[in-house]
Amino acid sequence: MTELAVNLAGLTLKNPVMTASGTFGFGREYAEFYDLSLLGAVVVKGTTLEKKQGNPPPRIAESIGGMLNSVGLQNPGADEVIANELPFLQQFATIKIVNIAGGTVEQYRAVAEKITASGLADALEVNISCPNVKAGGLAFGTDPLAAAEVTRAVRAVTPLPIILKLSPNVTDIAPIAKACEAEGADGISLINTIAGMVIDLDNRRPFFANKVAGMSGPAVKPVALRFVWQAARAVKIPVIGLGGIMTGRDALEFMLAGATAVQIGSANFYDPASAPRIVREMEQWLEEHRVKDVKELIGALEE
Amino acid sequence: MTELAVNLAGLTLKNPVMTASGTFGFGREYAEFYDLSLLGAVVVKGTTLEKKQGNPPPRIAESIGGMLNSVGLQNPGADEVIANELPFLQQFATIKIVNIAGGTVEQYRAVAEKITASGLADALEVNISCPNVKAGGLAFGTDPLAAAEVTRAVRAVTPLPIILKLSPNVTDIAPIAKACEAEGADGISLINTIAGMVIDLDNRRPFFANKVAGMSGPAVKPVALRFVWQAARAVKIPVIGLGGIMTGRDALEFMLAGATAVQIGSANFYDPASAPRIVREMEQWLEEHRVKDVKELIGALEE
Amino acid sequence: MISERAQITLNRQVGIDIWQMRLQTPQIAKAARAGQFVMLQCGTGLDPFLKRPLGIHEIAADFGVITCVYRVVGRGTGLLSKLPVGSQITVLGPCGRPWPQLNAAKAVIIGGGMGIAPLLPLAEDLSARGNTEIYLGANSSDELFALVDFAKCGNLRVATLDGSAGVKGFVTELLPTDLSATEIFACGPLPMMKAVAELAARQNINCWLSLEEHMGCGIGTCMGCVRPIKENDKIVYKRVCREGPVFNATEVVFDD
Amino acid sequence: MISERAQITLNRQVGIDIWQMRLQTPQIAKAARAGQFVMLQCGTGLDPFLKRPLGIHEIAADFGVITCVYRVVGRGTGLLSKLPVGSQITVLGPCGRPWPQLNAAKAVIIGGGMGIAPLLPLAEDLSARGNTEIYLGANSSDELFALVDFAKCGNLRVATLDGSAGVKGFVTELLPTDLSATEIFACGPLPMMKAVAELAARQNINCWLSLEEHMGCGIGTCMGCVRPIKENDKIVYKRVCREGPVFNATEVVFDD
Ligand SMILES: Cc1cc2nc3c(=O)[nH]c(=O)nc-3n(C[C@H](O)[C@H](O)[C@H](O)COP(=O)(O)OP(=O)(O)OC[C@H]3O[C@@H](n4cnc5c(N)ncnc54)[C@H](O)[C@@H]3O)c2cc1C
Ligand SMILES: Cc1cc2nc3c(=O)[nH]c(=O)nc-3n(C[C@H](O)[C@H](O)[C@H](O)COP(=O)(O)OP(=O)(O)OC[C@H]3O[C@@H](n4cnc5c(N)ncnc54)[C@H](O)[C@@H]3O)c2cc1C
Ligand SMILES: Cc1cc2nc3c(=O)[nH]c(=O)nc-3n(C[C@H](O)[C@H](O)[C@H](O)COP(=O)(O)O)c2cc1C
Ligand SMILES: Cc1cc2nc3c(=O)[nH]c(=O)nc-3n(C[C@H](O)[C@H](O)[C@H](O)COP(=O)(O)O)c2cc1C
Ligand code: FES
Ligand code: FES
Repeated sequence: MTELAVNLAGLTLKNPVMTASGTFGFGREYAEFYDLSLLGAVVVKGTTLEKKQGNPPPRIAESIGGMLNSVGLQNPGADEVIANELPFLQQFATIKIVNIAGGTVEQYRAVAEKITASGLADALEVNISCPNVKAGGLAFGTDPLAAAEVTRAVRAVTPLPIILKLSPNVTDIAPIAKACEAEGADGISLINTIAGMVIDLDNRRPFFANKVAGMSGPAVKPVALRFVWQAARAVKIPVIGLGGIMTGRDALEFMLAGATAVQIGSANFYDPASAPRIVREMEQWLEEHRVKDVKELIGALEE
Repeated sequence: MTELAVNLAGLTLKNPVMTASGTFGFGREYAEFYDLSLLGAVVVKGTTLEKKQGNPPPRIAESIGGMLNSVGLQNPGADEVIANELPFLQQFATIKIVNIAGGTVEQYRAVAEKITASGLADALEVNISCPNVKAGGLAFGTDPLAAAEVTRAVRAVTPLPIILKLSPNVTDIAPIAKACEAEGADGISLINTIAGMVIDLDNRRPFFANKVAGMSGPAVKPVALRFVWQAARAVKIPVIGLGGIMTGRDALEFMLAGATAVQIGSANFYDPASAPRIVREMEQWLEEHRVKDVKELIGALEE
Repeated sequence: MISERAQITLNRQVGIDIWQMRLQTPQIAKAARAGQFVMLQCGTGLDPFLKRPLGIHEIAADFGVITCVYRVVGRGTGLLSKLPVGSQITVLGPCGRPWPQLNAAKAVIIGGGMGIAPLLPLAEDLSARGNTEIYLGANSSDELFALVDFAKCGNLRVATLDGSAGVKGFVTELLPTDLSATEIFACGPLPMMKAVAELAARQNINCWLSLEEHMGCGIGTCMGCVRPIKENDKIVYKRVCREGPVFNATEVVFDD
Repeated sequence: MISERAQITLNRQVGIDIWQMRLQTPQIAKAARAGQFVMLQCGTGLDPFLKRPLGIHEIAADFGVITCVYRVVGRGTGLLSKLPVGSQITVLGPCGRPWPQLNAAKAVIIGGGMGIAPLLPLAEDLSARGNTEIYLGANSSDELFALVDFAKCGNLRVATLDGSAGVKGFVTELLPTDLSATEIFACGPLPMMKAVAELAARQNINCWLSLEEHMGCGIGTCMGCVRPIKENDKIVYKRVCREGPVFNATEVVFDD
């Protein structure tokens, strides 16, 4: 028997595989393909205080080995999510994590409070890759001070474990990861999407109304691995690795780089049963290599 | 007749297509496939003051939609390059650009001086993505002050046009591009490779001795386009766009984003005749769309 | 919804840039209903990364087979057309909601361009029920397909822009001033569907349109494929892959 | 050096995880010499991005055909094995330097594992010239191939680790204490080649080894495929794709 369970900020995940926010809705659609109880955790779509209508279409473009999205956080708002979406997930024996986002520190605080009060979430993932209105549209996650401020605000209003989700669009991840740790983050997850642009040549205009969109998918894996490795060396709190994971081998590579758990994002679009398949593939690799406990691999890169 | 010529820092390129440093050697091998005079310019392998042995193998890994390299600037040194490599290129009616690199500002200055004195280069491309020994291994190109210092040093010793080649591993490209412009750069080129990591799972170690390597190829195109667009908005000097260009359409997209010329890198490995094919494809698109002069497209993105 | 590894058993050119592909997808063929679509992987590796949405053109549940008809417009469909018979690709489906066919006593079907493809299973379903008028249009006869199949299902009339088949002009020009139908089903370019929607509104006929949008997942999770849709006097973004692709014409916003 | 679009005319399994592929590459077939290799695209789109280096196993210039024999070890070769006959892929070649065959009056050929593949054209060339001893080894008989072809070219002896064909043991254990050869040509796992190089050095026989390294371009421009090579008492990095893949055994550094 291979031990797959990992501990994450006080939570026990039956295995290290979680879904990535925004690629899994609120779980309903994938529940048509498999039992969500097979997963270590489910992270739901980014939830904001108020309903968000999102960006105008088109919202999706393909790139080589990946994709870009400009969904703009369309979601029904915290109240609706609590009333109509999170209850559905309670039937599954998996950790439920709500990803939250905001345009101001106050919004982060308020949505964290609401989700906590609902009692329907086991943890919060705080997406700080959103544009910071005050800082002229730069993401909170690109500045250690802004990242610290959001962490502090959310920390103050919730006893739930909080995971800060970091942006890869930075020169150096270490100071940002450390700032979150210092303000009481229980974990960090990375990477969010990489800022990229798609151009509609024939019409001579940016493909997306927002011009810059977020790239994800297997194309970004080497960049994600590098950030996870750098972040894991910078902090002591657990790191959740994601970015381009398609297979069990990919997932285990992230764990070697220092991740305690992993998230499956765009792979869900490539193969809707990716997440449970990746659990199986991880288990199989561990058995073949006679590794009794997946935790042995966390950060076990020989350098 | 479609006009393909562009002006770049006082040089006239017969078309906007150049080769990217490190993907084209010194031109010999590709000359077996086509006449190098078909190209707007040739940029040769990164040249350092002294011979450089480079990193131990393996040096190449594949990623989805791209590749990573850790060549470590293996090159025979400026004297050898001048004596044995650059003379070969003189038979071709194309602009010759020597890409230079160094570990200290002094090395940049010295190699720029040597190449200039040889009279065999039409311009210098200054790769500031090399680790800066003094700044603890961070690349010169990740800090506006260091970028300015290298630009100033090279500017002081050469009358040739100098193009500063920038790194994409930064939060904000604008201040770096502006710093180069302020110190007299005649142009900037970007992107160099994106820092990434490959893990050899079965042996539980980093695939590359250097751990972090440089990612390139079509997978990086959206990121490159975004940086080129951001840089072109920040400076008035010409921008040379590269990163994942595989087709004439890709090249024209970079021009819409603000590039005056483009470079073909990893595509050379996918198809050795990529560069002249891309020239043809650009011309064909321009004809089909009744664009008389390719210069009309530079920065012509409708926003 | 099923994700199935499918063998390509036919992949042939049936018009200028138009190809037909037959896929061995027993489970999807069994579940598929007229108006639904599939998401097709267009290559062997991870490029193209996203699947392409294609309407289901024929459903042969007994043989475990579906076919799609597709126009080569870009990289994905270009690569698809080069896959030889014997290749295996992943197919996800059946996606989206089928055409609603409750009151279709006298139905009118209007297809333009590649919008013709997903209308055949509908025409077949309706042919059993009653009187179906079918109007198909394309740029030229080289881009028309499946005419024999459609002709078996109802009264078929055809228009082409260059006059190479049927009447010269737009398919909408074929329509009689008084359609006297209970239901209209249309799929095609947006301007065509807009004209149809206006005509349906004028004549007070229930009208259904099948929309397109760029897709990520095809199953409703990515929020990528939304179109602006009217709902109680408000305009909200709804997912073409889940709430669509078929929408009632009165809900559709044409000028976003 | 040629980059050619090639049709796959055969792609069949010939052993456990071992496949043979026949490619229609008229220009490369004409130019290829024993010991050279090709770079093969392993899919239809841009993934896999890099081509895979494979030794040329058969050259039929008159028919415009080459074949490769490959082991499925990872993604690229895995995808390659799934390409059906009729698929088109790009092939770059012939790459690298051929085996030098100047003094091969009495030649010994030693192949281990997949290293057997690129030795066949050499064996054929040498069979015309004189006395050739051929020693091939593999883990088991399921991994041996082309034995009939080799047997036509000289005196063939075989070893397998599990004893399922020929002598049980390593191929190097087959070698007589005194080879009395003018030239040794070897390709296989590094430990095998190291043993062969030592033996050649002891007996003062000219020995050639074919090396492998991860490759970017296959033509000498990326500096990606270097191996440490002895040159005038110094160790320098040389390109396997250009100065190799065949190196003299005295140049090769085994413990880097
Ligand atoms: C529900 C639905 C059913 C469809 N049915 C058919 C059909 O039966 N036959 C047919 O020929 N075409 C159909 N289409 C359109 C078809 O999906 C596109 O032509 C195809 O995706 C183009 O892919 P490409 O890679 O060749 O083009 P590219 O332009 O290179 O594609 C780039 C990206 O944009 C997307 N894209 C481009 N055009 C469209 C489009 N019109 N709709 C959605 N995504 C697009 C692609 O899927 C891909 O992700 C349908 C679209 C939808 C949404
Ligand atoms: C000159 C030369 C001739 C060769 N001839 C043959 C042959 O005739 N038959 C055969 O079965 N194999 C041969 N090989 C080895 C073959 O190239 C690899 O097995 C193959 O590249 C593995 O690809 P993959 O995608 O399946 O494996 P992966 O491990 O998934 O490949 C990942 C990357 O590493 C590279 N790589 C992995 N292993 C090797 C290797 N041993 N050598 C070089 N690159 C590697 C791949 O090309 C790819 O870029 C040869 C290698 C070289 C250099
Ligand atoms: C369509 C889409 C929507 C996303 N929405 C969110 C979101 O709401 N909140 C968030 O934190 N990340 C969001 N992400 C980012 C993913 O959670 C993940 O960080 C990123 O896609 C990288 O992982 P991947 O390469 O495995 O997809 C979204 C990604 C995609 C593709
Ligand atoms: C094998 C290899 C070697 C490279 N060597 C250099 C170099 O010496 N100097 C340099 O400025 N850039 C070097 N680069 C970076 C490329 O010039 C280019 O910036 C990068 O590959 C992105 O372009 P691409 O995606 O088109 O390859 C190298 C890239 C590769 C793949
Ligand atoms: S394509 Fe993902 S929600 Fe419709
Ligand atoms: S593979 Fe590029 S130099 Fe050998």
